[in-house]
Amino acid sequence: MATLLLQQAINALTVGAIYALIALGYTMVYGVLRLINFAHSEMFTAGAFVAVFAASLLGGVAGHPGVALAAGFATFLAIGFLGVAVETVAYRPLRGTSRLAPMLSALGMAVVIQNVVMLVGGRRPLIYPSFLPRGVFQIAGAVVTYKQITILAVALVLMVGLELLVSRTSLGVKIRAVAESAETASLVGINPNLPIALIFFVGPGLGAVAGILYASYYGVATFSMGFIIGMKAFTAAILGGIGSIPGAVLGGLLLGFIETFATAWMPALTHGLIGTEYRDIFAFSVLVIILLFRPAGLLGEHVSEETMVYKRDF
Amino acid sequence: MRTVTLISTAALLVGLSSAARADIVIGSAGPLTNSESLFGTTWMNGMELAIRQANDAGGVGGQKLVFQREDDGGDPKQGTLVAQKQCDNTSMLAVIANFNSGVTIPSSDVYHRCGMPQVTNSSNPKVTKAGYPNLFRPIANDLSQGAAPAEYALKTLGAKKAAIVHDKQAFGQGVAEVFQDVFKKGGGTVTSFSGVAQTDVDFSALLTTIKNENPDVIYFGGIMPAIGLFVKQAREFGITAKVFGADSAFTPDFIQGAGPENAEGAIVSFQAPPYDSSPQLQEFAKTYKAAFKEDPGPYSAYGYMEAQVVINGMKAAGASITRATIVPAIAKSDFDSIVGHVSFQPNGELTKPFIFLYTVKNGKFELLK
Amino acid sequence: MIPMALMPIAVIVFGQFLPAYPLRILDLVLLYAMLGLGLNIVVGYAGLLDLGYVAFYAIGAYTYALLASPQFDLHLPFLLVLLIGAGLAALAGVLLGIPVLRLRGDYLAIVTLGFGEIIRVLMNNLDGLTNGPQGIARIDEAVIFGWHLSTPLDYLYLLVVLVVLTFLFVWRLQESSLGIALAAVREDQDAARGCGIDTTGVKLVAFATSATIGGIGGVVFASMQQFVSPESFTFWESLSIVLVVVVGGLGNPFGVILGAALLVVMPELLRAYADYRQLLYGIALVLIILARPMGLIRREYGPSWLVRRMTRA
Amino acid sequence: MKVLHGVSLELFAGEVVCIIGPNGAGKTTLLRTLSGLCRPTDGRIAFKGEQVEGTKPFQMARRGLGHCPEGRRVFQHLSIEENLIAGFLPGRGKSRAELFSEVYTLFPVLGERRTQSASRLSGGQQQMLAIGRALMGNPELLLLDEPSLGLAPLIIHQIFEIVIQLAERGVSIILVEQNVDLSFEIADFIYAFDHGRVHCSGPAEMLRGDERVRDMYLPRVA
Amino acid sequence: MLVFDHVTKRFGANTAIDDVSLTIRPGVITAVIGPNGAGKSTLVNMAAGSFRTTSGRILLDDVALQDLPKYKIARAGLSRTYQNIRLFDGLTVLQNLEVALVPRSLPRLIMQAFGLSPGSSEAEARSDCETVLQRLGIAHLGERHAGSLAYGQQKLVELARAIVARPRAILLDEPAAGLNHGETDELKAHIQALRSPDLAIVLIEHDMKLIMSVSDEIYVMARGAVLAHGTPEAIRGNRQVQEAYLGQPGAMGTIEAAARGRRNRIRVRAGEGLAWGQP
Repeated sequence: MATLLLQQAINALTVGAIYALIALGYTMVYGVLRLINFAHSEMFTAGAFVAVFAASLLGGVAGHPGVALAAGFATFLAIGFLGVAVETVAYRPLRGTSRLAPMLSALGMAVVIQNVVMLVGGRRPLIYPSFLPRGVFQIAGAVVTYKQITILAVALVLMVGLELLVSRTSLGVKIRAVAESAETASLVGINPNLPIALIFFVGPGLGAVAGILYASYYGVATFSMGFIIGMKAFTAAILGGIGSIPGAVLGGLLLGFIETFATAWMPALTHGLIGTEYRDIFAFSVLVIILLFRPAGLLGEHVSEETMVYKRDF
Repeated sequence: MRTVTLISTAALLVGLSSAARADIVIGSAGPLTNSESLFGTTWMNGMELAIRQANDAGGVGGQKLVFQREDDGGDPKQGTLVAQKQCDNTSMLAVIANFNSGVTIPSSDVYHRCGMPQVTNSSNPKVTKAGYPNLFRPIANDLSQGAAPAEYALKTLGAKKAAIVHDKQAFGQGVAEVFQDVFKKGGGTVTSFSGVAQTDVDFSALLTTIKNENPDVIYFGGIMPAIGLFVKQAREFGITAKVFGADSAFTPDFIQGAGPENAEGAIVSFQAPPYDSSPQLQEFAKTYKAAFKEDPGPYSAYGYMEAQVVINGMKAAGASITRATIVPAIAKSDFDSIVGHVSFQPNGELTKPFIFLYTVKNGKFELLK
Repeated sequence: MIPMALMPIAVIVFGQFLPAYPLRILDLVLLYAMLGLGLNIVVGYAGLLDLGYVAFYAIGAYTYALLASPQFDLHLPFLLVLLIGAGLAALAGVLLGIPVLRLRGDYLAIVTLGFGEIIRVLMNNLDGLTNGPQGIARIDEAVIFGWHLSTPLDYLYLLVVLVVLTFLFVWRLQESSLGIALAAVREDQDAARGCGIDTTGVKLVAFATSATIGGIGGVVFASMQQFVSPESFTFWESLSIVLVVVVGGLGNPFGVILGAALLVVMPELLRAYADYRQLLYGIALVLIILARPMGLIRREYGPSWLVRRMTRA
Repeated sequence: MKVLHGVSLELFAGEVVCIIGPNGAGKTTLLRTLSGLCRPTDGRIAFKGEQVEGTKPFQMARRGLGHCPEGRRVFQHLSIEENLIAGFLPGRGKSRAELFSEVYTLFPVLGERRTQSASRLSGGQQQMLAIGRALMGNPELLLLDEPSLGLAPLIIHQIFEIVIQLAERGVSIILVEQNVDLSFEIADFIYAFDHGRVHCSGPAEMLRGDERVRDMYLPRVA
Repeated sequence: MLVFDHVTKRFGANTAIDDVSLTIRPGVITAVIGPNGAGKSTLVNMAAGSFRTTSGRILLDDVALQDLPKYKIARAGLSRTYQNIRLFDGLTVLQNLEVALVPRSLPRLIMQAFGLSPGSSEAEARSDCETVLQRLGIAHLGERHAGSLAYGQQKLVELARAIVARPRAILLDEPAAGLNHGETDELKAHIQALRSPDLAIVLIEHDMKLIMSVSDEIYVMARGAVLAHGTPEAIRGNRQVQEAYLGQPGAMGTIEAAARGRRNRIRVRAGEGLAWGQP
């Protein structure tokens, strides 16, 4: 029993870490521009495909950690630049119009990127070469793969790095200043386009890394895999309190745990009444319940009605 | 301003209706841009191959055949729109549509209204329930597809306990239910019958339960890439039960996706003999690869055969080739296709549905019976 | 007023000359126009983003599918089911609205999204009731006082009537005190509350009204298709209706109708490009939004504006 | 320095210029145009001898223009110190540490609470922070938009004392103010605005002495 | 009569309002002054229902407000203006006022929207709004969008919105902030015109000239408590109030002196005289 729990916890942690990495991209963009970046999920997919391409240029990833690392890094850069390009083309011209316009423009970009991936990368499920080391070891009877360990380590390093960047450096201060008011930030000498570009570089970059990890973990990538996982990662971001980086991490991990444990135990608890086919709604149900008690998510800042003038949402 | 809009919309709509006219047009509709688009495109490539060959051989009654692909996005609403569009196109004399049962059911209604000969690839038993005389299904429906593996498991393998998993989609759940019925009727025990979310990639929770049930066989009603992942994870969990899958797993992608060592021994049902089992199929695979620069997809041979059904029907329709004359001609189909013998019952189903079971051996599919 | 009254008549006359395929497209335009007008109450008037509108549409569709099909061998008359479907959708709107309407902005959006998904997954999983992924086939054609609706032209008549009624209703609503209250909620919820407006109450009314229209749309859809399955009620469908509203013009009924026309016709025009269809659709979408970020027709040029201009001229 | 948009005004280095006039007269717009937030439709702005119209706000800040916007607009989610860091501009002659200590000397209360969130400051302290944040760019010209808005009389006095101190150090100041009494006290030169035009202008003492100006802009004795 | 009865408000460990009791009588204008952070806004926000009281009661004509939701407080007859203007920017001025007159009962609203009840009350509401706008001299702005108005005009619209529903108590939160002298004088006239035997008026302001000239009674708050209470004359002379809030009478002098000292040291523009622009 304990072994089983431990095993499931390890699985949950792995899935959760991937969700968290993607959620970071949503939450960062949202924090600065209050934009639901629907195209982010496709950055995740594009990342997985681009990495394979990059690796093949480098001679394939089989058994060579250096190639995997280099390809991963190249993908991070490539998708980062893609993110910046998308921002420049599709979102920046819409800044200061309505809030829904950039959101739907993002939706359009999601369709575009997904179809480009489909046309270039092919419709066949891509049998994914593993970028991660193989092998397993056991902890207290639970099987842990090196893949899982690597995913956790990569996610942890990236998340801690990001948090330090945002909370400890003067660049981070600028990002947060722009997040609060781009206009005021520009008055004190901050070029608001730079932090925004940075956000649109780092967010998609992290999403791409998550794409590589995810595809390596499951061994397959399809051009349409982004949509549903993007939706879940966005849910995770909301769950943690959108705009908050620790919130995204917490939300992602929580979602991983909810899904894993609910699908594992729900059928037994309900005598098969609620089976694993309900997996997708466990997350949403928990989300609804949590938001009812904490309307701004777990770590979201509660905004008092009087200190912040909440004019038109959309 | 609004009158302008109205007029331009009018012009647009009228414009839409006057589609390209050609000698004889054969239409097709299936998923081309959504997550199932792999199946849709490779399926249609098969048809295109048959039509090209027919044209090279001089066409039908001296007329060239033109092939028109349409994307229904796997969406019933779009399916009916496409059906209507094809009906309105008077030079379109037959369609091969649709791929998804959920689309075929509403669209067959539209095709029926305009008397369009419709050859479908969707395998749900319900498709032919409406009893439309213009609808034909030259493939085994889910009843045979689910039954054959169940019988094999019971009789040949002597299995007693089966765990059944499906992906909560019309196709996957359909075949899984048939498997369940047949297996139970044959005296077997079904230890669990579970659905997974269609987009699932992580089956660890379910596999934990299945492992405890210790079944002799596992039937997975679903499509790639889910089935590949399922088999892979099952083996990683140390589950050694024989795994059965449906036709969509009949692709090298399945073996690659699961990993050859994991896929070894898995049994897959398919409505056609193997590509290397007959010279015709070998030839087909070669021609296909030459034409489309890729290996045929799981349904390419069906597409090829279904187009043949239509073309043969047209040839047999007599002097005036119209929708009305093609329908009875197709109903009288009686020929050997690359995948098996085609002849129809009055309800449009095959007289003798052909189904083959394959097993994975040394990383390749091998015919079981 | 007169040109506005002429429009539906023009559409009907126009419909007489159309072949069946464009007629079906026109039917879909009208159906989406109606759904858009309904969603617009929540998104355009009250400023609440509802990403799960398809749930109400699904409830309407399944109501008809269950009550007028061989599924349970019930064959209730169309108009009765229309009422039941509308009522159930309204009820769902209220039940969902009560807990979630105090959430703001994107939190509300994501919860409604979740609700939409929950409804879809339920439809997909409650096999005994909804027949699961197999869907419900051979649904009855609509019959209204002995008039059998079977051709696309029949549905054109029905849909024109429904769209006109919906249009008049939402226009009336926009101009009524309730409309003012909703506008206040949209502009500044807290200040509205400070003015004595029961914001949760009016939002609930808006939500339920919009759900009702969605439910009616669903009933019509089910009778038109004679088949329903969960595939028709995905998240993408919700987004499409949001697109109709936003691309057309938030808060403007004219805009919504125009948006529906554009977004239904555009993918049909792109059919010729087969594999590139979705890609081109995405590009077109981005370009349209970049060109008209506030929608095709802005909020202020609504029916009241038109009437004022006409009477002045 | 010049703004032409039906409006011309100039300011010499080290001067305190005050702009007064009713609401909607265009005073805030003027400041926003100066700092690049709005583009002049027509006309020219020169700063330190260079034409600057069309320059982006952040570039203006880097050229030595500090702007304390109306309503203070401190970064609520940042701590006091982070607000100051956000305002720091390198390469303007003073190091960050120097500027920190300058600001903390001017406003000791900010130094005491440096790690606290700016949202927890009172209105007067936020105004101080806004000025301090602008000073972190070591500006040569400081634009102050209604610094007395919503502040208690005592705090207003404190803030204006600081303004004078800044002027003493050679920072040029353009002040938009409703509090005409105070403006007249500390300004060297005054522009009175109305309907987007300069209604009258002149050295503060001269304006104060003028009957018509007093009638129009100074409060009647209550 | 609006009564704060031993009201306390804590935010976490912070006590913002400490056992404060105020009585605001109808027919008189009661000013509340005090340094920034003294708790004036907290008091207003509690009365209007934005914050809950930690303890104590707030009564409006014997109706306990402290536990009512915000909109019910408004319906009980308390209306307010905001420190930062909060108009409905996208609506016209008339619509802004109509919001305050929207029928209170939800069924009635629904009936109206469905066209089931005659729109007489809508017409009535409209004429009420027009009357109020006329009183404040902004009738000509009725069809303009509130967001497009100048600051001073917006302040007046907000005032109009607060009085159109005929409240029993009105809270004016820094109505003169950002107004110049001319506008402040105008505002003063409007506030004085509000005075009526059944309306309690609370004025929170920093503009001492306005306070002293318009109010009948003053409460001075500091650090969450009432520091002093009395007539304007009594408050002006109160030493504690001077120290905590007003500043020493000589404060103005020191600024003047500093400014003069500086001015003597710097170059005055040569040859500049008084210049008048073209009207």
